[in-house]
Amino acid sequence: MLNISVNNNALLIEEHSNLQQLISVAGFSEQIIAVAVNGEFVPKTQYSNTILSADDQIDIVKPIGGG
Amino acid sequence: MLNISVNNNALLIEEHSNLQQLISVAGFSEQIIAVAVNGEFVPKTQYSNTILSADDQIDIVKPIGGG
Amino acid sequence: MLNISVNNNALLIEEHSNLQQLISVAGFSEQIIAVAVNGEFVPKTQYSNTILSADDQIDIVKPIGGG
Amino acid sequence: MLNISVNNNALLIEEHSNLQQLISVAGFSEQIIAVAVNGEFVPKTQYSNTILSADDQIDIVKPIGGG
Amino acid sequence: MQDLANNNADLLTLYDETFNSRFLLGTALYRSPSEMCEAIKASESEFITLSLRRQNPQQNKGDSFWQMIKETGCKLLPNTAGCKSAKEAINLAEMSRELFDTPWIKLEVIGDDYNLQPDPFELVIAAKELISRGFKVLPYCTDDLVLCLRLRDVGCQALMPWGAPIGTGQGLLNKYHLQSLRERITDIPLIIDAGLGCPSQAAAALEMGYDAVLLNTAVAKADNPVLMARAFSLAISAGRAGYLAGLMQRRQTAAPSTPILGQPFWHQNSL
Amino acid sequence: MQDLANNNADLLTLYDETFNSRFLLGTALYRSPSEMCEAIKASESEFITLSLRRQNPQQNKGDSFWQMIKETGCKLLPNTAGCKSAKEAINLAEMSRELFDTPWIKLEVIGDDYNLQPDPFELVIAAKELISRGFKVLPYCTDDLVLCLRLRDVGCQALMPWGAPIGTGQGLLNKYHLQSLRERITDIPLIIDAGLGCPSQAAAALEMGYDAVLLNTAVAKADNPVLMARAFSLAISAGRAGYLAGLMQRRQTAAPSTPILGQPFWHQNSL
Amino acid sequence: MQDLANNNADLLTLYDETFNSRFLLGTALYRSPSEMCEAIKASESEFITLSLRRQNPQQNKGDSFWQMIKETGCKLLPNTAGCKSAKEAINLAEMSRELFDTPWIKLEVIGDDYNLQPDPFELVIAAKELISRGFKVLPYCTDDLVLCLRLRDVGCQALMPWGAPIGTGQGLLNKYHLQSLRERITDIPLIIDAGLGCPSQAAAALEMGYDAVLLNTAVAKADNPVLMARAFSLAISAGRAGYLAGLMQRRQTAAPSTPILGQPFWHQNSL
Amino acid sequence: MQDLANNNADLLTLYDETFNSRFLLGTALYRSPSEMCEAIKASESEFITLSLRRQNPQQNKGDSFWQMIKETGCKLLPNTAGCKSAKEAINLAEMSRELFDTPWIKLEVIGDDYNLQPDPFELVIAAKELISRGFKVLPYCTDDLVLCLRLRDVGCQALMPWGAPIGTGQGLLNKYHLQSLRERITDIPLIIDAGLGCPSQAAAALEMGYDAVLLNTAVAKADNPVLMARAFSLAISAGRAGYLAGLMQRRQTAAPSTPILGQPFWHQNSL
Repeated sequence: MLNISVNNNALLIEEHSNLQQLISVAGFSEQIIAVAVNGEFVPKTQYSNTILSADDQIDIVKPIGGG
Repeated sequence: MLNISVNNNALLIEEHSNLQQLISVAGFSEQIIAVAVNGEFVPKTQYSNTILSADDQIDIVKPIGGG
Repeated sequence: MLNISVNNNALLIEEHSNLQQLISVAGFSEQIIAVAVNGEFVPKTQYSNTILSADDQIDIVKPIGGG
Repeated sequence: MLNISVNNNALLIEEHSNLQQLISVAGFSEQIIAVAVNGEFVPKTQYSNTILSADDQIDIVKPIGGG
Repeated sequence: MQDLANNNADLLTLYDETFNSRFLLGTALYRSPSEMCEAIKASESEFITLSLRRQNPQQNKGDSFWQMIKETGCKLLPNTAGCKSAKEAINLAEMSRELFDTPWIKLEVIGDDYNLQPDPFELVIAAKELISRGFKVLPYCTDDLVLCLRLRDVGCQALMPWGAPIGTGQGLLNKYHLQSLRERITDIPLIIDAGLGCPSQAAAALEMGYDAVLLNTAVAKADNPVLMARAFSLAISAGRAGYLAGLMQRRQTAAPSTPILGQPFWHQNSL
Repeated sequence: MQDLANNNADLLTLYDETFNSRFLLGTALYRSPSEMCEAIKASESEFITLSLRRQNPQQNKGDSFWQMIKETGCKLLPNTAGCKSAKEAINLAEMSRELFDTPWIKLEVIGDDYNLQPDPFELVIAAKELISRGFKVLPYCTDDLVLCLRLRDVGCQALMPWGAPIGTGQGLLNKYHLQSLRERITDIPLIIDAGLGCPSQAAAALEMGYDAVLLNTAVAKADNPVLMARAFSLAISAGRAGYLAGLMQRRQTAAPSTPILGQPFWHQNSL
Repeated sequence: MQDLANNNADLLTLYDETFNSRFLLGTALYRSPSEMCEAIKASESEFITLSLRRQNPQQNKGDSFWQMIKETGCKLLPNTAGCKSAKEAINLAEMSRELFDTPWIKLEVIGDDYNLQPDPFELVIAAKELISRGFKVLPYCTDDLVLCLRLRDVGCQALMPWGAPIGTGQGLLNKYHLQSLRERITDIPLIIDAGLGCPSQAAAALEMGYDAVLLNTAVAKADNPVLMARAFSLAISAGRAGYLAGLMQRRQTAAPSTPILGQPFWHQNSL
Repeated sequence: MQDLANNNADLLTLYDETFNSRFLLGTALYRSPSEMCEAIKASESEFITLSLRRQNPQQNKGDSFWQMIKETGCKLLPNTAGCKSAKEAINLAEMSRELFDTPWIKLEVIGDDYNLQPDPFELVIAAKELISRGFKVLPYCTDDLVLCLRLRDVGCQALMPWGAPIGTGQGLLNKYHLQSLRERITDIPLIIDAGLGCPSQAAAALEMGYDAVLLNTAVAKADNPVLMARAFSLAISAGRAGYLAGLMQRRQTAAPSTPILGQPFWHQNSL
C-alpha cells in the first residue's frame, strides 16, 4: 500500500493506482472537480495514465464563492 | 414734476402719480413683475393707491434663472 | 431664619445677614474667592452692604485648572 | 587614430592609448573624477592598463549637488 | 427594492408636501434655455430654484424664461440670492410669493462677498419673520450646529447646509461637522445646498443620511449639462439606496473575501 | 444620453469582448445563495468572480453553488485568491480553465498576509506565463505605475489596481497615484478592484476615468445586499455619466450661480 | 534666523502686549500639579489658561493650585468654560477679573453640549459687553468668517477659532475655511484654540499664517506631558519659521532635485 | 527630556553608525553654494546627499563644490539619481565609492520619467548586488510593503520610502500605507525620502514612528532656505518628541478640558 495525501488528509491506496482510481476511491466520481498532483495541474485526460507514488500530495478542488 | 428712481435709473414723473401710473409710464404694463418702493414690497392691490414722493426708489423685478 | 442656597446647597442663616457674614459662616473667610448672588457678580467692596434675602442663590468660586 | 566618445562627445585618439592617457588628453588630469568605459566602472588603479578600442564610450564624472 | 432605489416608495417630505425626487436643481448659468429644459427633464427633479432681478421692460427675457419654466411642470422654489440683510430677503420673498404665487422660499442672506456664505445672524431674523408670515422657508445655511438648531427653533421644517462655498465644486468640505449635524438633527430633513462639483459627492451626502441635494453650477457648467443632470440623478438614487441598504463597516485591516478554508496547495510540510 | 448613462451605447471592452455593465461582482460572503443570486440580479453585473477550494466529496456545496451560478447566466471570472507564488497561481488558473471552461482569470498573487496586497514580482511572472498559455488575464495589482506598465508589457489587456486593501472599505486611498495611473495608461481598461466600501467611492472611480469596478464585501456585508447591489450599479452608471459629461472645473473661490446683474434694493446712494 | 525661529525677534502682540511664545497652554487634566508645572516650563509658554469653580471651604485645592500657578510666573488667562449664556459668561468674567486681578478673559460661551461648540449669537453679545467694560477678550469661536468679522467689529483685537471640537484631537478639520479666514482677517492675530492632537497639526496652523496655538488636552493627556509640551513648543517654532521662510510651491508633477544635465551612461546611440 | 527632544540621547542608527540628527539634506537647487552651506549648518544635518555628473575639464565647478562640501564636515551620501537600470546604478555607485571614498549610497533607480518613481524590480536587483559588494545601501523606494520586505531580505539595514513624488511637496500621500509599513517593519529604520513640502509634514512622519526624513527641494526652493532648514530641523525634533511622548488618543466626540464639576450659576431649579 502507498501512503498519499488527499487535500492534506493521509490516505492509503493500492500500489500502482492511477489518479482516476484514486478519485473514485476518494468518492469524487461524477463530481465537478479539478485536480493537481504535487502542486502541478493534471488535466482530466491524464487521470487514468497518471500513476501515483508514495507521498504524492493530491489537491481536489470544487467551485466556491470568490471575490 | 417729481424726480424718482426706477431700478436705479432716474425718472421724472407727474406730481401725485401713483405706482400704477408709474408702471405704465415705465413700460411694464401687462408684464410679469413684482414691485417694491424704498425697499418695501408693495402688493399689486396697492399699486393704485400708492402715491409716489420725490426721491422714491422703486424696484421692478422679473423672473430670472437662479440657483 | 432665611433659607438660601450656597453653591447649590441649602443653608439657613440669620435674617438681615449680609454677604460678608455669610462668607464667614460658610467658612470661606481668608480664602481666595469670588462671589455672585443670583447670577450677578458682587465685588468684594459690596460684601458688607449686600443684605441677603430668602431663596438667594450664592455662588462662591475658587481657582481651578482650565483649558 | 581611434574614434571614441567622451561624455558623449566624439574624440580622436592615438591607437593603443590607455585610459590614463585619454584622461590627460581630455584635460582631466589632477581633477577629482571617476571613470567608466562602456558603462562599466574602471578603478583608478586600472587606468594605465586599460587600452581603449574604437567606439569606446567613456564617462568621466565630477561631484555635483544632489538630492 | 428597485422602488426604494428609485425613491418611488421612499418619498422626501418637506413641510408636509412629498416629492419623489431628492434632487433640487437650479435654473441659472445654462448655455441656452432649451439646454436648461433638457437638463431639468434629465435630472427628474420636481423642484427647481429661480430668482427675481431688475430688468428693462424691453427685455422680454423674464417673460419667455417664465414661460419655459412653467412648461417644465416643476414646483418652483424662488430664492433670495444676493440679499445682504434680513430686510432685503424678507421683501424679496414677499415679491416672489406674489409673482410666483407660492409660499416656498429658498432663504439666502449673504454675509460676505468673498465666500458668499450665509450670515447666521440675519438668517435667523429673516427665517423667523418669514415663518410667521406663512412662508415655507428652506434656509441656505452653514453646517454650524447651533445656527441650525436656532433655525429649527424658529420653525424651519427643513434646513439646507452648504457643502462648500457656492460655485466652488469643492464638495463636502467638513464631513465631520456634517456628520455631527445629521446625528443631532434627526427630526427634519437636511438638504446639502451648494458646493458640490461631481456626482460622487452628491452620493456621499445621501450615504451620510442627508435627505436631498440642491445644486446648479455642477450641472450647468458641465461640458454636457444634460448628461450631467442624469449623472447626478443616478448618484443621488445610488447614495440614498446605499444609505437605506446599510453600508458595511469600514475596517482598518484587510480581510479576504474568498474563503481561506480549503486553500489548495497548502500542506502540513509546507509549514 | 440616457443610453450613455445606461452604458447601452457605451460598452466596456476587455480582451475584445464587450460588456454593457461596468460592475464586476464577487460571489462570496453572502448570508445565503439565494441572497447572492438576488444581489447579482440587482447589480445588473454580467461578469462575476468565483473560486476553487478543497472540499470533501460529501460536501455537495460545490455542486449546488455551481448550479446556482450557472443559472445567473453571467460570464464567469475565476480567481486565484490566496495563492502566494506564481507557480500556485498558474496551476490554480489551469484548474479553473478546465473546470469552468473559460480562459478568463482574475490573477491574484498575495504578497503579504497582513494587508493581502499583490506581490508585484510573482504577479508579473505569473501574468507573463498565463498570457503565453492563452489566458485572458485580469491581474489584481497595486496602483504602482511601474508594475502596471510591466503587466501591460507582458500582454495584459486590462489591469485591476486596488483602491484599498481587500475588505477594508477604505475607498480610493491614493487618488493622486490613481490619477497619474489613469493619465499614463490610456490604451487599456483600468478596473478598480478591492477596497471600496460605499457607492460614492465607486462613482468617484468612474469619474476619474476608470473603466469599471470589481467588488464583493461592500455588497455582501451590507445590511441589505440586494439593495446595496442596486446602489453600486446606479453609482457606477452615475460616475461613468459624470465622466462622459465632463465635470465642472473645481474653483478655489466662491462664484454666484444666480446672476448679480439687476440685484434689487441696491442704489447709488447705498454705496 | 535663529532669532526668528525662536521668536525672540518675532513677537506675538495681543492687545498691545507682546509675547515671545506663540504657545498658550491650559492647566487642566494633568496627573499631578507638579507634572503640570514641569509641562508649563517645558512648553516655554508665557500665557496659561485657568478657571473658576465652586468648591467647599474644606477643599484647599483652589488655594494650593493657585499658589503653584503664581509660582510659574506666567501671565494668566482665565476662561469662562461651561457658560451657556452671555449673562453667565459676563458675570464669570467679572469674578475672574476681580480674583485674578487681570482684564484678560478667554471668552467661552458653549452653544451645544454635544460638540461643545461656541454659540455664535451669545458670543457676540458677551464679547461686545465685556469689551465695553474694559476686558481684553480672546473669544473662543468657530471658523465662521461672518462670526469672526462681527467679533472684530465689536472690538476684539484677537480671535481664537477652533481647529476641531474640544478634546477630540482631530486637528484642523476645515483647512479650506481656516485658510479663507486667514486671508480675510489680516489685521488682528488669529489663534487656533481647541481640537489639536499632535505637534504636526500645530505646525500646520502656524504654516498657514495663524499667529499662535492654544491647547490643553493634547499635552495633559499625552503619556509624557512634559516631553509633549516640549514637542508642541518645537512644532510651533517650526511652523512659524516655515511660514516666515516662505513654503515652496506645491507641484502636481514630479521634478528631479539632482540635475539631469550630464547624466552619465546616456549616449546618442542609446536613443 | 530636553535631550530626547534634541535627539542627543536619542540617536539614529544606520548600519551600526549613529547620528544625532534625523534630518538628511540634499545639496542641489540652491541659489548659491554659500546659501547651501548656511542652510546645511542651520539644518544641523550630519548626513548630506550629493551626486556625480559629466562635466567638462574647464568646469571647475565640480572641484569648488567639492571643496565647500568637504568643509561642512558632514558625512556624505552619494546618490544614483537618474539611473534607469540596476546596471547603471551599480556602476555609478562604484564610481561614487571610489571618488567619495565612502561605502554609503542612496540607491535610486528611476522606473518612470513621469512620476520619477523607483523601479521596484531593478531596485531589488541593484540593492542585492551592492550589498554583496559591501555597500551601505539606503534605497529610495515606494511605500509598497512587499517591495520593502524584499529590500530588507536582500540585506538593506534601512529603507527610504517616498512620501510623494520627488519635488512635488505633496507630503505623505498615503498615510494608511505608510502606517502599515511602519507597523510591519519594526526592526530597521525607515526614512521618508522625497515629496515633503512643509515642516508639518516632516513632523507628521516622525510622529508616525518614522526614524528620519530626507529632503532637498522644500529647503532649497523656499524663499529663505536657511530659515526653512531651521524650520524642518525643529519640526523633525518636534515630531520625534511627540512620538516618544505618546500622542493622545484621537476622539470622535468632544470632551471638556476644564472640569464640569462645580460649574457656577447652575441651580436645581434651573433644571
